[in-house]
Amino acid sequence: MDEFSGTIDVALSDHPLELDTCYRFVQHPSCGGLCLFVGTIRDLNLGHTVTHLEFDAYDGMAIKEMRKLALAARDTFDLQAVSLHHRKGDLEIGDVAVIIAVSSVHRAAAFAGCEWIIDELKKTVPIWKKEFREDGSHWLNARP
Amino acid sequence: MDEFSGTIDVALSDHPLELDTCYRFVQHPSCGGLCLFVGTIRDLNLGHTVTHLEFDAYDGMAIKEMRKLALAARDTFDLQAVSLHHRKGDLEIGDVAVIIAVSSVHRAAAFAGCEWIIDELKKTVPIWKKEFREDGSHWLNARP
Amino acid sequence: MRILCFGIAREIAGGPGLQLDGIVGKSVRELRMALMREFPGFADLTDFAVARNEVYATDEEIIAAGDEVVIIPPVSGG
Amino acid sequence: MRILCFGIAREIAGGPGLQLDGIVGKSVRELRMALMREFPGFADLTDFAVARNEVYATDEEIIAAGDEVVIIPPVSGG
Repeated sequence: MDEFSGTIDVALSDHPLELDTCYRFVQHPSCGGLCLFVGTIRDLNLGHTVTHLEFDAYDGMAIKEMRKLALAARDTFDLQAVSLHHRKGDLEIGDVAVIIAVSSVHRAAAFAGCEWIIDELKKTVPIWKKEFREDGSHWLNARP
Repeated sequence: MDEFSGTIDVALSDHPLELDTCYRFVQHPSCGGLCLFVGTIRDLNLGHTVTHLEFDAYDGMAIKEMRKLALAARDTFDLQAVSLHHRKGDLEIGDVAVIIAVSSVHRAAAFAGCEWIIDELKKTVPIWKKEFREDGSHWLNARP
Repeated sequence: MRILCFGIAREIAGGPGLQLDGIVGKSVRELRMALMREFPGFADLTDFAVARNEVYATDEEIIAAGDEVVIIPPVSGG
Repeated sequence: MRILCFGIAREIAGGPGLQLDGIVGKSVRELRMALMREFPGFADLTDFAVARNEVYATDEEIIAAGDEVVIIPPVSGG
């Protein structure tokens, strides 16, 4: 990963994610704008009370797809650095599922790049959420 | 400030700003998306090497304008909470000038609201930066 | 050939993988058809993709012996 | 009347405030004109606003005795 050194940081973890870790990675003296996104587990989804979630991940491919996204965002939006950490395993309400941090010389690119990463991640990265409600459980997005 | 309690947090400080303070303020079990922006002092501006900056603020009005922005963003973008902290005094390269954190049920509103706040802040909040370069100093935006 | 399953695919397969024979040398499209025939639950999904060696496979690609083939139901990370 | 100055306005005024008499009862527009006459440096700015009691003032507002009047040069926070 030498070619990414210092500019791309991707992780898939079964431990709690830390905002400061992602924040510190993207800091750079040439950058005036840092944008961070934190995706957390909500207590309600489509009107149903959620009790907890289970994240399943195809680890090797998920890491590869996350790295592709980070690199594409870096190059498309001219970002200085991208940190992308995703959680797996069992998560409770309020737990952090994903953190994205990006830095850029100018702020508009930071916002655009950060939002692009989370939008694409939800389409392409092989990670699956099983939502547990009081009345049962189901894999999200799986059925029409 | 009872009417803002728990949803709006505005500060103007001559001490270093802390990302975690803003992050913790906006966390809420109903929110799936948190967007944070961190504005830092860059080492280069328009091609010139910057050594440090001095921030002057009209404290009372700056706080009022920041609160107006936070409330307008909360109501316009349907945000759950907004934390907006701005620095004043002398800042070095890499120091944090501003932190904005917002939370929302859905992520698109979080990104849009956070970016709107920083864009508006730069137009309306009475805070002024004096930039020190190797060859002199000047107040930003002041002259045509 | 052993095919790995994640998410709802595990429930359809009844475990972390399934056995599907006679697909080496066949296209990914043929694999998908065979899967839906042998495990009708896959036809009830919104959609599903196939990964070959940790990369999304196009329908035209040919399955080779030794490939790591994985069923990718609609993802829902983030 | 004492008018407060911030940022580059301090340098034009030569201090944190300036004295401008005869403006109570006048409009903010008249105040701005008087300022540029007495302190020509203000005419060299990109623009400047006036705040009355910590709120941006429109050109039509009338300055009252006891108002906190402040010159707001182009802001550059963030």
